[in-house]
Amino acid sequence: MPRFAAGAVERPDIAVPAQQTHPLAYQLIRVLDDEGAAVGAWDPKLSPETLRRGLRAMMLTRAYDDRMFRQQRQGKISFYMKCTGEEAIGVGQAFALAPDDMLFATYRQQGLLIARDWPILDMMCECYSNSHDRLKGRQLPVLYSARAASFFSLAGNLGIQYPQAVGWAMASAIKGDHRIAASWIGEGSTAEPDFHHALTFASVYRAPVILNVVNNQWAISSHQEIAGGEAATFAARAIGFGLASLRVDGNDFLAVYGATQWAAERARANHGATLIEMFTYRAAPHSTSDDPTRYRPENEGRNWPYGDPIERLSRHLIRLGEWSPERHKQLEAELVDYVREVGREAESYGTMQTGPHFSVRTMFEDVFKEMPWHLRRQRQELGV
Amino acid sequence: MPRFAAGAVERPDIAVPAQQTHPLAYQLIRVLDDEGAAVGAWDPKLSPETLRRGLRAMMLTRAYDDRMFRQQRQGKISFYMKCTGEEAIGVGQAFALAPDDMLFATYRQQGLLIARDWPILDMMCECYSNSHDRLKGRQLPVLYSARAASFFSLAGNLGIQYPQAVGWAMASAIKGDHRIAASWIGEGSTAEPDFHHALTFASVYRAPVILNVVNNQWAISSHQEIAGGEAATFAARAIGFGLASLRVDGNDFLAVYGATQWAAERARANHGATLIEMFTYRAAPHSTSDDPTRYRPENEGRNWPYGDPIERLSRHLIRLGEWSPERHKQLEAELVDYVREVGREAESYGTMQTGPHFSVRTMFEDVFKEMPWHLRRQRQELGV
Amino acid sequence: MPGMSMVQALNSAIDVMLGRDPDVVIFGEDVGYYGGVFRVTEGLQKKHGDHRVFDAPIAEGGMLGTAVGMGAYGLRPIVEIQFADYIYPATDQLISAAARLRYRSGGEFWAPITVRAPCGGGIFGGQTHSQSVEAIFTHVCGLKTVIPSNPYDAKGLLISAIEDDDPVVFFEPKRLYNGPFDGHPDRPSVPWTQHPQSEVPDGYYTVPLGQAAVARPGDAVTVLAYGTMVHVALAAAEEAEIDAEIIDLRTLLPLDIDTVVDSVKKTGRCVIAHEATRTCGYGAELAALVQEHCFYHLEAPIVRVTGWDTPYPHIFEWEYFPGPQRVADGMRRAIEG
Amino acid sequence: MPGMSMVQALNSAIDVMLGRDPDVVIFGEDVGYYGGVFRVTEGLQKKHGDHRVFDAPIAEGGMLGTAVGMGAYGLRPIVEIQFADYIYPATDQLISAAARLRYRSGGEFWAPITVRAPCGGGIFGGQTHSQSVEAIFTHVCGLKTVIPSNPYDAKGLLISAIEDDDPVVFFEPKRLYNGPFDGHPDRPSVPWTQHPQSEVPDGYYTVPLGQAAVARPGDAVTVLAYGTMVHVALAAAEEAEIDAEIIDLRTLLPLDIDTVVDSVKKTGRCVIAHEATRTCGYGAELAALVQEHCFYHLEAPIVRVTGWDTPYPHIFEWEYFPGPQRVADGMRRAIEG
Ligand SMILES: Cc1ncc(C[n+]2csc(CCOP(=O)(O)OP(=O)(O)O)c2C)c(N)n1
Ligand SMILES: Cc1ncc(C[n+]2csc(CCOP(=O)(O)OP(=O)(O)O)c2C)c(N)n1
Ligand SMILES: [Mg+2]
Ligand SMILES: [Mg+2]
Repeated sequence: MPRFAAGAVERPDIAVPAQQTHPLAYQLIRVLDDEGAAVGAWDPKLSPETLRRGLRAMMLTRAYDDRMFRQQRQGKISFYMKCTGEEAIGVGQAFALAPDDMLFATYRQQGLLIARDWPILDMMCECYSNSHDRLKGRQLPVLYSARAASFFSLAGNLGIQYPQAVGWAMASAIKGDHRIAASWIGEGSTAEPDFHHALTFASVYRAPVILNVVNNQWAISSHQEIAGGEAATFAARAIGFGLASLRVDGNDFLAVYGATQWAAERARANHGATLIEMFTYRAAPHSTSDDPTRYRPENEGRNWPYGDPIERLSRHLIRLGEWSPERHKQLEAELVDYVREVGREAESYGTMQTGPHFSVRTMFEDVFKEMPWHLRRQRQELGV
Repeated sequence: MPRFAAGAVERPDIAVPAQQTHPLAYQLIRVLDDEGAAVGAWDPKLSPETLRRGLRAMMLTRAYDDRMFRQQRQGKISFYMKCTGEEAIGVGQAFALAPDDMLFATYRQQGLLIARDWPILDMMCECYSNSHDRLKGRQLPVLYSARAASFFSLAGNLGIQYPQAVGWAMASAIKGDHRIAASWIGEGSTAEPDFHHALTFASVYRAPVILNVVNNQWAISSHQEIAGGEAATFAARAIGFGLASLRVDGNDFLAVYGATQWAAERARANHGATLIEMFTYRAAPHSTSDDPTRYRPENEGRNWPYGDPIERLSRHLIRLGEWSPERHKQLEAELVDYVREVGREAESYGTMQTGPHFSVRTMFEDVFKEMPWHLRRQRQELGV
Repeated sequence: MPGMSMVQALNSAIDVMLGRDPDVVIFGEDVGYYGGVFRVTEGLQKKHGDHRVFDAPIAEGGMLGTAVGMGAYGLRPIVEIQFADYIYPATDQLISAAARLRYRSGGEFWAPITVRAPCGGGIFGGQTHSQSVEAIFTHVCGLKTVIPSNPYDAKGLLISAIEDDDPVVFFEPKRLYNGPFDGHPDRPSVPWTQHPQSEVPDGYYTVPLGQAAVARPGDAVTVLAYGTMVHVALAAAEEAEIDAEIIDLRTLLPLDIDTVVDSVKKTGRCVIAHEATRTCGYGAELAALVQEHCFYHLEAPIVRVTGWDTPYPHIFEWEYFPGPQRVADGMRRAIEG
Repeated sequence: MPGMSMVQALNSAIDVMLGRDPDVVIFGEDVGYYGGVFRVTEGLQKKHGDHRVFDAPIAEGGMLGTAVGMGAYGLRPIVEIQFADYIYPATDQLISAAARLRYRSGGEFWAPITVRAPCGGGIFGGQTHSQSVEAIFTHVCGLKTVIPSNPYDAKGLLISAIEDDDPVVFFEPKRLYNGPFDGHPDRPSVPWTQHPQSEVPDGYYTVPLGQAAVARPGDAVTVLAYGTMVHVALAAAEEAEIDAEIIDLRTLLPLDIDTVVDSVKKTGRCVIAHEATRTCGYGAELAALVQEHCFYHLEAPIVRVTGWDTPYPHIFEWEYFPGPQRVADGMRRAIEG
């Protein structure tokens, strides 16, 4: 049962002192109600066209995830992580930000790239570590980097992107640039020091940055209480640093968009950083290495009171008369086909097991800008 | 001008949910008013005898500091750090805690040891690194260790003691022990990750610990705003972790005692940890290596609105008819003599420059419990 | 004496110690209810209670920080770092606190902590699930560093580490968790049960820290190895038909210098093999020590066969890994001079 | 060309770079208004503004984390760590982020960061103001490590480091800040002005990374040193009247291997001197490399003269420090074999 009603939370002016947002850390910004209507002050009032684009990006993200997850099961990639149930976050936030705002994400915001129309072909090639992988086979699947999409290189190390986003934003401010930064962290990873550093530096330097905590309830097998989520909300972490705080229904595309837009305008107008807790649910296993039946109640996902973000947005569009169950089905099928087709092209450039890959010589490149003597000799030693 | 009046802050029950203490993070618990009267609910109602003992310990701390500071100027020790103006914190808190509660302090709570009647002779020998230095000449002056006083070994590394206190408290809870832990950190050092770790673990494991932030306004040359102190109080850092929070006039012996007693009872009764911001002022330079005239306004200290902790407690006792300016003067003189006398004894065991010190052989001991071969050979190589 | 995998042997060591010593606790990410991502703590929370075996917030530094405090109280905490690659946030507490505590307090306080972490590559884990970071810790005075190569040693060494009153960093080659691995990824994997060193007593026993083992006696060349590389070196010797003496160091610090020196004095030749990056790796220290102690016995330069000085690349795992071929080449170079 | 101390030379390097390149910024604890506890940034905030030169919260990891982000933006941040002993909280961002960024992003992003930190003992700073931690970083692929020994090099190397597109860890021997120090604490201290290497141009110039200097040519034995130990080795050679060739490495990574190898091939003997603890110190790598490259030219074991494997003890500073006497003994051992 939803504990928080849609439309109930007031929307302060973007220039409000941070302190006045602190009560919002204990509420939940929701726009889409149970009937699929958009209600309240946080409704960003998007055009049906934008809504359909958002829906499509979320559905493409899910179709992409589904295929890649299966590719791992078939041994074609070594590893995969889905964001099922969390698509509104990556997609909704990318839509609300400017295309050149810089994104410091985790492995669970592939929706950001897809919403920015980054080719899934490129993403697939990274997962296959094949001959078209721009990362030259160096990274685990899903650890994308896409400078041209203003998407910072993903790290396997939890949390380390968070203060980096703040540093990027500080640099933007130093240079008088209009661009802002945004970063994401899982609720489990808020325990890492980088979370603390990001909040401290964002507060002290009034950095134009949006700091998102994606609270999907689980960190592998650890419930969010192990990160201190029962004692206080994650949004409340902002209070001690005097940062603005919002807590948002992360399965509500419109709420996600509205809150992000607010925080982006606030940052761009130099009123400082906002911490947003995106309250959501990890519907999928943690990764392909994980078996959630070992640690979480079987029905928890099904009983999740905030629903599925794709269904909810679809229902809203249908209610507006801008969409239909048939069109939904059809789009779903189209996207499955599309992903399959792109997948075939990607596979034609190689898979993990079969190759072709980048040349082994490249293993020694990019450690430094110029290769020092000891790496040259090691390359010779390997005979490549 | 004091912004917060004495006696104005209400005192919740020790079993209150942490959330209900959060408004206190923005107030200031004060007991002694400008006339030296003890007012309000936080007055611990101590006996005149206890108050006089407290006063004496604070005055001894100051006399000790003064002598040791001068010893450094005379080249007899390499370094020194005073806690002038902050004596009420170490002394008042030690008085409010049980003698076997474990203390994880910084270099600025020598008052804890003095209040626990730890011999200043022992402390001096540490500063001289002489033949009676139980730390065998290994540590910088002021980095004491006194297991027998339940005082944990001081580190030069800012912040690292903070999660250690939480771990000690977790262990105490695991063992069903009645003892609690307390730790201190400077406001500047709250930016370190250990602060975040301590709050997170204290919250998640409901550790019986008191976490104090000593906000003396300065971290060497950096004003507390560089640690994020302008955007929010340091006490407010507790809010995001659902920990109890108090903000206390750290120059008010009674307020310090009362707040610490509250937090100790709360922890001992298993209601969880409390973060206490001790609001005070570093009246002295950071250390003997520092020259504060280079970075802070000349009159700042003189104009400090919360007064001097020793003067304030003395005035209170005088007002109670339990003390007099003459007795104060006399005690002051006695303590100076006492410190001088102990100082002479300490010097008779050696000073930094003249020795005697511990044997050089001991340099290779205690790296491990048992000395491995490579250290034995290195000792031989040195020929000792 | 059932055949145990390395995971089972480690689990058994912790189980035995939780049972024997009420001061032993273990915690880490996913360690409690779930039993660890590599299942090393499976069943232990149920058996010993959630006050002894528990989940930690994702904060490696916080784990070490609290462990130091627990150690000061009198517990013997075991901390699991989910991957050695994620130990860096814990370095300050490990180096500045745990390793220095006994010294700086004049022996008043100490940190009887065991830090366990899976290390090494071979599972397509990419650069953040494959690192071998031992040399950072062997450089730190006050820390002991252990890396076992088989179930029997793993259990006996882990019990010694837990009982040790100094902080011990205990790296577990994850590629050996479920079977010995000789460096041939193309061959079918072998379970531990077929290996003699999977004969592990159920109860308490120790393998002392600071003692190496001769994994294979030989006369032609000494190979100094640890962890996975012991098996790789054995395969290399066999395949290249070289009569190598292969020493499994087991403890890197304190090193069993006598076993090393005796062997090199006998063979006059030395190969050092590790998975970690070469420059300033533990092999550098071994090379320095060997030439210091055996200079006049050495007949050829000491050869290092190691991981390259690059991150562990996802797809070129086997080009990065110093496999039997490279070790055999190293032996030949050491023999031919 | 006035005589500059090392502090002044470093200040000048930063000043010149702040003036030349609008993307250069510098921050750290007490770095802004105050000008740094060692005064290296004195006057720079006033001159270049508090957007370019600023104080940081006491969070070494936060500084590195934000610096990586600034670098990704396009700035060239310089981070001052107040003492090298306090660099550990920054290791994760330095190793996992800065050092790996170019590699893991396929060259899309990089971290053109310079991390400055005073290192070494000699000022009675005790174990947390005296450490030499270079070997932790020379083990990390993707980092460059620099340690200057005099004002001229300090300025030229620091400018090179700032201009370098890879992350550089730049350690400054604090005992050399205000004068050369030959390891005789009992003798009166000498200011830099009396030393030829204090002749420092006011403007821009570079000393390239990766090139060693021969501090003293000689034939009897090669001494590999850096930072303070260069001066100690010079004193040792003079006092013991040994015709040593003393090489000032200047950059530890990438190492100038040719200069090292040429010298050892010439002398046939080698001493390695550093202040850091011995085991797995940078000297281990030097010893390994020298024996790899010069085995057939070596006439005696390579000798390491280093700090002991203990924390830097407050009162036994000079028993810990590898002074001229110990270096001279090392040379004799290397010569006598
Ligand atoms: C520094 C570090 N420690 C541990 C890990 C191992 N690890 C990978 S994902 C994960 C759980 C993260 O949970 P959360 O932050 O909630 O993000 P989510 O997976 O739910 O999106 C852990 C512990 C890691 N990658 N990095
Ligand atoms: C990890 C670490 N970083 C930096 C320092 C250097 N340092 C010593 S004291 C100090 C200022 C501390 O200020 P604060 O925490 O406010 O404590 P106070 O001195 O005011 O009591 C600094 C930066 C250190 N000792 N440890
Ligand atoms: Mg999560
Ligand atoms: Mg302070």
